[in-house]
Amino acid sequence: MDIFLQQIVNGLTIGSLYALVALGYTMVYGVMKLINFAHGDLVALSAFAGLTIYTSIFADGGTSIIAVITVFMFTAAIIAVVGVLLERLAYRPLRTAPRLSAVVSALGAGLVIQNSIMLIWGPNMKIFPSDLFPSTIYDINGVVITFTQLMILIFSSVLMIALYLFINKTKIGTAIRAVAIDQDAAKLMGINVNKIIMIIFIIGSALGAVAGLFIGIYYRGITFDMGWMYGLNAFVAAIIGGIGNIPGAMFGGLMLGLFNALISGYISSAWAETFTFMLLIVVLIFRPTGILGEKVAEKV
Amino acid sequence: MKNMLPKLAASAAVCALLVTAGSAADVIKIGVQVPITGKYANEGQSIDDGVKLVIDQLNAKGGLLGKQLKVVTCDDEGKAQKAAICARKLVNEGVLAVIGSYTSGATEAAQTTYYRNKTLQTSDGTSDSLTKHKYWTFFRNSFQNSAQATFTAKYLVKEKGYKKIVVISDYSSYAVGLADSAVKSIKAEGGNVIYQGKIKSGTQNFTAVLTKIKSMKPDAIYFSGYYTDGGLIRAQQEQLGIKADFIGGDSNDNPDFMKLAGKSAKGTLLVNFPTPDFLPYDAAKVFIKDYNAKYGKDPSSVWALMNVDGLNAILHAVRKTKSLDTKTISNYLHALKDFPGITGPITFREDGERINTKFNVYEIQADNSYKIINK
Amino acid sequence: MSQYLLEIKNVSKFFSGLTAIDALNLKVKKGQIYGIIGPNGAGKTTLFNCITGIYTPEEGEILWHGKDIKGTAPHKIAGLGILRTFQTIRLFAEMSVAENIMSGRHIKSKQKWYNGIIPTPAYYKDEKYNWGKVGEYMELFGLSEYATTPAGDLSYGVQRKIEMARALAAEPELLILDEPAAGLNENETKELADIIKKVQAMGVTIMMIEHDMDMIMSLCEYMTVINFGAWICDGVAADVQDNPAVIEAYIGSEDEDE
Amino acid sequence: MNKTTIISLGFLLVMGVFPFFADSAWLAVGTTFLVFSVVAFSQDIILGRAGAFHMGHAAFFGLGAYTTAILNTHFGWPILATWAPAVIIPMVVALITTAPIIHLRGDYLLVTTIGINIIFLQVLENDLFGITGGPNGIFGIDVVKIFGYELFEQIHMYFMAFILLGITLFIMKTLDGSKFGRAMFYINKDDVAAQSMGIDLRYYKLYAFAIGAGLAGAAGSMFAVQYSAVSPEAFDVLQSIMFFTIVLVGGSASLPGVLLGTFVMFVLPEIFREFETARYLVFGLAMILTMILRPRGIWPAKFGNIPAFLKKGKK
Repeated sequence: MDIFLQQIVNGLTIGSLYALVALGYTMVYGVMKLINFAHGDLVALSAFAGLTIYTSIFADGGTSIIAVITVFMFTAAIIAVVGVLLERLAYRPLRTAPRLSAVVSALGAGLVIQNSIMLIWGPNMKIFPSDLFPSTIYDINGVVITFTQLMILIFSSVLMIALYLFINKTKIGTAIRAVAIDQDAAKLMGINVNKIIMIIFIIGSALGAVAGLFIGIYYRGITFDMGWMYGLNAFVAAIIGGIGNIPGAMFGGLMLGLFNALISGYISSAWAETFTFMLLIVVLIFRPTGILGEKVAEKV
Repeated sequence: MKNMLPKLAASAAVCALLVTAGSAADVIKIGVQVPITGKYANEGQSIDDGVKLVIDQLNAKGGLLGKQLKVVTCDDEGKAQKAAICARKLVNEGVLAVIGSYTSGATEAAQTTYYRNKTLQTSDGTSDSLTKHKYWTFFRNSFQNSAQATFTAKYLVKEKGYKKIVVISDYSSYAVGLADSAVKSIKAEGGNVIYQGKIKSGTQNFTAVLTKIKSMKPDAIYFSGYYTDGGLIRAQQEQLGIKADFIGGDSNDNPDFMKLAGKSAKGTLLVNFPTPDFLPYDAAKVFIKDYNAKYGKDPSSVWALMNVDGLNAILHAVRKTKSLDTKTISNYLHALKDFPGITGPITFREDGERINTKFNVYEIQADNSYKIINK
Repeated sequence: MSQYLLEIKNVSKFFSGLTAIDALNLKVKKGQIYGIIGPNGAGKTTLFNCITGIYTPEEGEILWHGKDIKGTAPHKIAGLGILRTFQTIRLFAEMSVAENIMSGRHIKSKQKWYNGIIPTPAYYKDEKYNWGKVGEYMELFGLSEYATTPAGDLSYGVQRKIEMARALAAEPELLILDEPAAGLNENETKELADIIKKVQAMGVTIMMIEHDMDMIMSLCEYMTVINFGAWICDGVAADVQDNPAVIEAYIGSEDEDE
Repeated sequence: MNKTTIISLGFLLVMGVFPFFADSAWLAVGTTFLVFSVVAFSQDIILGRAGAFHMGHAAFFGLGAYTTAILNTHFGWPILATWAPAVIIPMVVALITTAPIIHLRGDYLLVTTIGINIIFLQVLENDLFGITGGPNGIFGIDVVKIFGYELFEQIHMYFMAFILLGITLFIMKTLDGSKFGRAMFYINKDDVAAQSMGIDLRYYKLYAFAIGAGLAGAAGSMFAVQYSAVSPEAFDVLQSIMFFTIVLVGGSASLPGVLLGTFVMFVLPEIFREFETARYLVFGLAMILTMILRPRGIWPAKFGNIPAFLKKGKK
């Protein structure tokens, strides 16, 4: 039983990281109907940027809560700016172009970010210091959870709840939802669509940055090409949950994390990805727009 | 039509130019086929740097047989398909010998081309199958997987007396090969492998597999893959409270292993070919010093040194035979006994295998230094 | 065999609780021009979508030559000889006019499954025959000069004609027109009416939704008025025009024109 | 002769004389270019014509390669005999795997086809049934033997690939001039209208996948023979993304466009090999710029492929 619970803890940790990244995909998709293939690489970029900020500002000052918070704030801000630039330069000129052109542009942007990381930080794995968070380990009846894991779980839940409230209870949130449903109508209602899209990219990128930093702190080793893997998993999570749907992304991320952990733990880790995509296909066969996605009837 | 033809004609012209470009006979060309980009880029770049260092030094001293040497590098990205293209390209450049590649897969994909075109090749690839063809052009400058596996198995079963051994690898041909032969050897030694698993390199989260392993209560975990995963496995193993010794294969021997594993690195056992620090060869220390002086860092691992040894052996053979005929050089190399390389004495077997390589088991100390603990 | 070409029997269609069509009945005779009128949102297009298989009604029967075709896939409906146009023009905008009309020949083409890769003499003959047919329909609708022009580049009126030519190229028994005069000027409307009569003369039965009352009244031999998905009345033009329920339905919805 | 035919013939002429000017390394690049063009065309049938967002094409390409490799090395079939299965097996697998998901729209189909590719890769890596050679792949694939001759030289490979491309172009031309090719375009441009014209969406999308997979399988078989080796990494998702991008950068459903796309995405990086690390950065920028400046590709498709006798009236 403790082995099972341990797998649940493992799954939820990685699942919350997927969920944070998935939110970035789903928000952009909801508004622009575009798979932002560069999002995973933004996540990777945030880990590298965060590491550089940490080592340059707090070179030998050791760690403090302030140091960690500063790193998170700075990194999130930088990645948000990159995200906005990404939209301005690579996506906005293509808003009226065929949908697939924007997909290629996104793939190209991912390549640019990934290779910029490689040129700036080099092809080698970079390693986060192990003392950003205390290395405390809590053992509850044989189920082990580290301080970092706990932080990941708590922080991502807080961020997700905050985002949910922001989208559903504030004026900007309402505007975002309006733009997601019908851009033209929203424009007629006086909503500045460009501003909304900018906000989407700021929030999505900042959440991705938080995920990237957590990945760095938790797993320590970061590589320039790691964005692809996290991106793909998070994207699958967003689709399983129902792309465009914010609670869907959260649900999808957690579900995928759990599913992966249980498959790897009880069936075979060698076939984990196969099972992931089987799950995706099964979900889509029964719910073509994802578990929490709404059914869209096409107007004829 | 109007736009298409000139473009294609231009590309054909570019190709034609490239044909005529490289055929000057007054330089000796040495090919380097390594991953300059991609996952193994740092190893590939380090090998390339190492080769260039040796060649530069030699050129400064007047070259070889009165000729200057030139390095031609081709990036195979660690992929078989690109390796095949590189092989043709280097053969075409008229290189005397090729250093590389770093990965066994890319080496094997290029091997036949070099053999057919009588071009010497020396690689650090450890996959057993590399010497299976008995090509006279091929020389392994490292060691065979199965030799390491036999040594490891003996050590785990006989010296340490482990009762429940878990073997993990990633999907790379090298790691799977090493894990498979390790399992075979452990069984042959009468040991008990309770689980053999695979992890996907780079996924970073190995807790699912480790949690499963935890329930089996092993006393040793042997990992045959690379340090980038090994360090994390070690760290996550300790987080999950799995009380088993961690034994890493040769590719875990990298300073980054310690950084990734953090405090958990202490007590980890690594099996490898003797690293330069532990060899009484001044040549190794001189090489590392020179390398550091030129590039401002140490070689990324022992593999660069292995390849440089392969290169040195070939250069030595050229010097002794005063010949640029590859068959003559090959014959000389096959007869060579205990050539003093920077990674130890070099002797090649008939099939190009480097023999009599010794292995050590290191225990990582609290200060991240190594201590040899095998008898 | 039924004397009616198409019979709608007690058909109901619901959208998440809303009743779009409410137990509707109507019968179309062969050779008729049959009008469906009613205010916006009355369920006319939904009815057409039910007939053409895009929606499956929850209740009732749709009889084609006396056989129930409810729930048949749209492409099979076309195969049965029921072709349609759309309220919002749905042409293959980037493709040439000729290629658009050629899509109507799809179900008439006799190419075998392997003809997508291997050409045979029969394949060349079939291609030639069908392109010839396309030429005839372009001639009929006065579209020949636009043969290579992308359909999306042409005026609204011409696009309407292309859409009708495309449907007609499939040699339908029943042609369903969803507001064919919408967006056309007076001249174009008149031209359209002539074309519809010509089509009828070719032996094609026509069902149409139209808001242009003059056109409906002059063209349609019989019509059904619906509102909120339900039957209001049916009859010949004169009967319907004088029916108080019809007048009420129209007055009750001021914003009939969008 | 229409323009497409002239372009095709001109291209075939250039490619026909190319090997007499190139050295063996460039001949290898040229051969791979031909093979990849075939794969790109087969991707274009699915993506550019039928409009199915398909990002897993490397799986069908790899399936053809592995079919030849396995039948030849494990079962001793001569290469010639493996050609038919290398076409048919990818076709059948494409039909079986895409049938349950063919109704999915746009991006949903895209991600599930990525899934097909990833599952295929995992089958290879896990060495299912012990015949795929695991992560090593399979080495030592034979050469084509015909009438007692062994076609092992690079130039033989080149011309075999050249013939394959010729066959592919012929098939593309036939397809475009048939009701099947047109049905795919109709579905692509407006699936609701296409249905109402009696076109069975499912049938024609599956038809596109089957033909596409079959051609990709043929190219895969050629690829395996050319390198005498197959290994999983040549058929990973990044490879699929490359085929996907080739079509869109070149110009979907455009014969010269797809050839240009293959040239730009595959041959140019080979030419700029010297730039090593920076080249993919430039590459990414070029992808963005191409899409911004030419959203429909470098050489977009032109419609109006109709018989001459209908082209009267204004030009």
